[in-house]
Amino acid sequence: MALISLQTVFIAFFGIAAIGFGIWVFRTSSMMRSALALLFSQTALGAMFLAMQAEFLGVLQIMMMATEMSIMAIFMVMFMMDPGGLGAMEMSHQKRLSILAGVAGALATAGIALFTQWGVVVTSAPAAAEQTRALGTELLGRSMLIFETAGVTILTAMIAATAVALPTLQRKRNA
Amino acid sequence: MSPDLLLALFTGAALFGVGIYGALSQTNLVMIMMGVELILAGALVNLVAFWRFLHPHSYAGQMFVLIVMTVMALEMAVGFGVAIARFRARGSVEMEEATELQG
Amino acid sequence: MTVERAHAGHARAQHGDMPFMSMVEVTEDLPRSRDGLPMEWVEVPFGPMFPGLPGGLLLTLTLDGDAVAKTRVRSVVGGGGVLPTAGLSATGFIAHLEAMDPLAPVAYRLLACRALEAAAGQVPDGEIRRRRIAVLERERIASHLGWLAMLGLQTGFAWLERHATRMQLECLRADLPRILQLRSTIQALTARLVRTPLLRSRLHGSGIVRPSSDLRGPVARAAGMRCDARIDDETYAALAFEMTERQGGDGFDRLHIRLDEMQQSLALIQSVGGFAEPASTAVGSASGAGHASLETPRGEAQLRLVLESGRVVQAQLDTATTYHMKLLPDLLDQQELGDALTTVCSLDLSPWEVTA
Amino acid sequence: MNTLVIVLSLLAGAYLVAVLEAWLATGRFRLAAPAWAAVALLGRESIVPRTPDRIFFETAPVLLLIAALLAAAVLPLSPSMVMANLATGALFVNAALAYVLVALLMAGWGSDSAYALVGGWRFLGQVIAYSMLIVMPITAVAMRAESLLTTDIVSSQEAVWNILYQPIGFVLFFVASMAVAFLPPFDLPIAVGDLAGGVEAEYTGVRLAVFRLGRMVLVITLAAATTVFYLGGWMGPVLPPWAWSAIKILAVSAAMLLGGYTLPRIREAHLLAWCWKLGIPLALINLFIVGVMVLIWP
Repeated sequence: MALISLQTVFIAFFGIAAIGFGIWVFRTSSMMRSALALLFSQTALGAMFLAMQAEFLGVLQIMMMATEMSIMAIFMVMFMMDPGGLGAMEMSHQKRLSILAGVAGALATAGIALFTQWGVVVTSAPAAAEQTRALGTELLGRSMLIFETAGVTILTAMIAATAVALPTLQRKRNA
Repeated sequence: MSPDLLLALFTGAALFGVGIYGALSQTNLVMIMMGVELILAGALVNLVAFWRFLHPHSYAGQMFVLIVMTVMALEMAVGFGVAIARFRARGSVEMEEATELQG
Repeated sequence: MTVERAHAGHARAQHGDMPFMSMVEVTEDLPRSRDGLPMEWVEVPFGPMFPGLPGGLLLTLTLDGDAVAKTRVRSVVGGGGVLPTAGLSATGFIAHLEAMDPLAPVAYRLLACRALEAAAGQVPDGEIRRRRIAVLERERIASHLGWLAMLGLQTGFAWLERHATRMQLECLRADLPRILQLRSTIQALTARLVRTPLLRSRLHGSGIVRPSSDLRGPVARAAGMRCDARIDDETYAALAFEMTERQGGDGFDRLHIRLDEMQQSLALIQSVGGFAEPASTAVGSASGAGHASLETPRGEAQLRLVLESGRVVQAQLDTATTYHMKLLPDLLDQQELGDALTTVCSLDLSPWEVTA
Repeated sequence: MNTLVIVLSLLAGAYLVAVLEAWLATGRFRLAAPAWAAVALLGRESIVPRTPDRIFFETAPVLLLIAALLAAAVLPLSPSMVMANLATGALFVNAALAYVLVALLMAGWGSDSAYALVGGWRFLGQVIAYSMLIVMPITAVAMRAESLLTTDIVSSQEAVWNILYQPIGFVLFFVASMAVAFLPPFDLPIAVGDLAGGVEAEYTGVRLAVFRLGRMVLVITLAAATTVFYLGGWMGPVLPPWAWSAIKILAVSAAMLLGGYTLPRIREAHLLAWCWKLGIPLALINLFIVGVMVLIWP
């Protein structure tokens, strides 16, 4: 590679940022920091999508994750013994196994990525406006059924999750 | 071979590895969910990279990304539902203490 | 986080090298919220100088999330219960009582005068009594306007805060023609406040009190009790005074009562037609026991005193806020923080007059 | 060049909003009031709470400012005056506004004070309820324009402004904007009477100045968004386009501030109930009506 393009630089930068924040998630003992580190990891990913010229997906990722991870934060604080990370508690187990599995997983996927013949890389992508339009046509054309299924699934999951989380009638009577 | 594609795939691989480490090593349900989110994020990067560098004119790739984002939201909704129910019942979402299914 | 963590589970876990800390143990001693989730409770002080609460009131709320789980309340300025009894002269006693509550100085001055007169066996002239009432009613209007300003600050109703403050200042200095000019302004204010839908929804159903012997003044009257020191007073009876009353007992009813009372006080002032500040009473070297009661802006206050050769040797004061403060723990239980503070505000407490 | 002009006009707008807010608060119109307030804040010692989460505490005010500026970046003041005319502009506004929540959450947690913490969590509940009322009206607007480009959205209102075409959407968006900028009566996270400043309570000096500036820019940005999405953006007779934009934006922000001045703060429970039970169904109805209208009368 004689010339490293600006795109490459941006992809590398945001990729490294995403990985860095991803690792920080498990290295801080403050729950709020974990949740927001995950948020910034996902945001960096969104920025990386933008660098890869997937504008709609990038913006969507940035938008969705902000709210999603903020909700994550409130649950983290609720369900952790030590949300502020004051006690410096150990909250992990089977460390060696996990590290091994993580490294093995990463190496295996990286190896596959490296040794697969990916074929010709396309250098130019469609313009953003065209992409958005085409994605909309795709969603409401060929992939409509899949998308509708996803919509119904998420509705079902919402209702099911709410039902599970509500206190039972028995407990309500006791309270 | 373009460095861009490889860079993106390596990022995906690294996120996948970090996610696996998190999901396996953490004892708290919420932290485990964070690990799963990272694994899915790794998948997202790969999908976008494949769409951009291999098939930029086929939008099924972008479509797939949307589905994975939906799955992430689903995972959150169901995971937190379960977490609340479990915390109510046992006062804990620590996986070390979830031994009911142990043989 | 400033959250104090001193739970048994924690302490146990820090001894020795446990392989992992059990969350079950940590959470088992935590207090349970109403929804069954064990949660960390945080103790937060509100006051003594908190915007939207009467100054001098120290409210310590234990918050479970943003719901109030426990309430402790204390006045850091009140001390009226311990009146200096070591032989105060009549003038000194009146000045002392007047200075006690800066929120209602005239009412306490008048109360002291009346008790001293009762002890000395004097009966002031009817016109003087009527004019003193006019002064008391003027203070009532000012006090209610002050309360409205505080309500405006508490609920973030900037318009109300500004207008009520300005009107209160005007009212405090007003002579007879000026105060009668206030009439239309107060009417407009009443109409506007009753019409504001968000104010209604904010106060409606907040801090519902049921009739009980602990209630005084507007709070009692909003709950449907016929409780007013003025209905037994013949001077008021001569002025054709009618008590206002409402049934609901929530914050909105209290607002209504106070708005109505301002109109009523204006009518009383108009029919008296002049002011006479309660001056210091010449008791000479009289001896005896006196009792007086009077409707301050916050409710009935009673004063008993013993006079020995012109000096007050014993005095006992009984005020509305002392009772109302005791209501708070039950009233605020499980209310959302904002609602709880609005409830406190709607009771119109004066920490200065707290005895006990 | 364009960027510089827009940022400067945003700051000027924010200054005027601050003047207006001071006018409402004190009852006196003084053009220099915010400048003196800013000088006072900058000159004051910046006190840091006892044990803050330093990273969050320092980042939060800056993040608020950046989020507001980013959202403004895609909003056009005239056909050519836009920092970045993204193909996904309407969505980008949303994405940037989502970080207002993150900033307040960071400030709430980082301050290490119960008032700030409760304020931060309150805003979380508030925004989750209100973000749908931002997203769905914008969707309806984009449906009519058949584009996410903000300039296309303005041109789509050539015949009829969106405020007439989809009045429900306008009302929802306007109210939700006030909630996002935590203006009264939705100022729950910084309520003075409830939380003594809430999220802002622990900020002093320069940090508070940045926080306040961020909020003012946010108000202007949301007013600009309302103008672009519903009030025909730069369109208007006689005057040049940028002047129309400026007039409309200032009018909308004045309306936002005045609305809060004459109302008491809404109760949190009522806010959530009205939003979920009334707002979201209304937003869906709006989407449906606009969908039908786009088919019969584009």
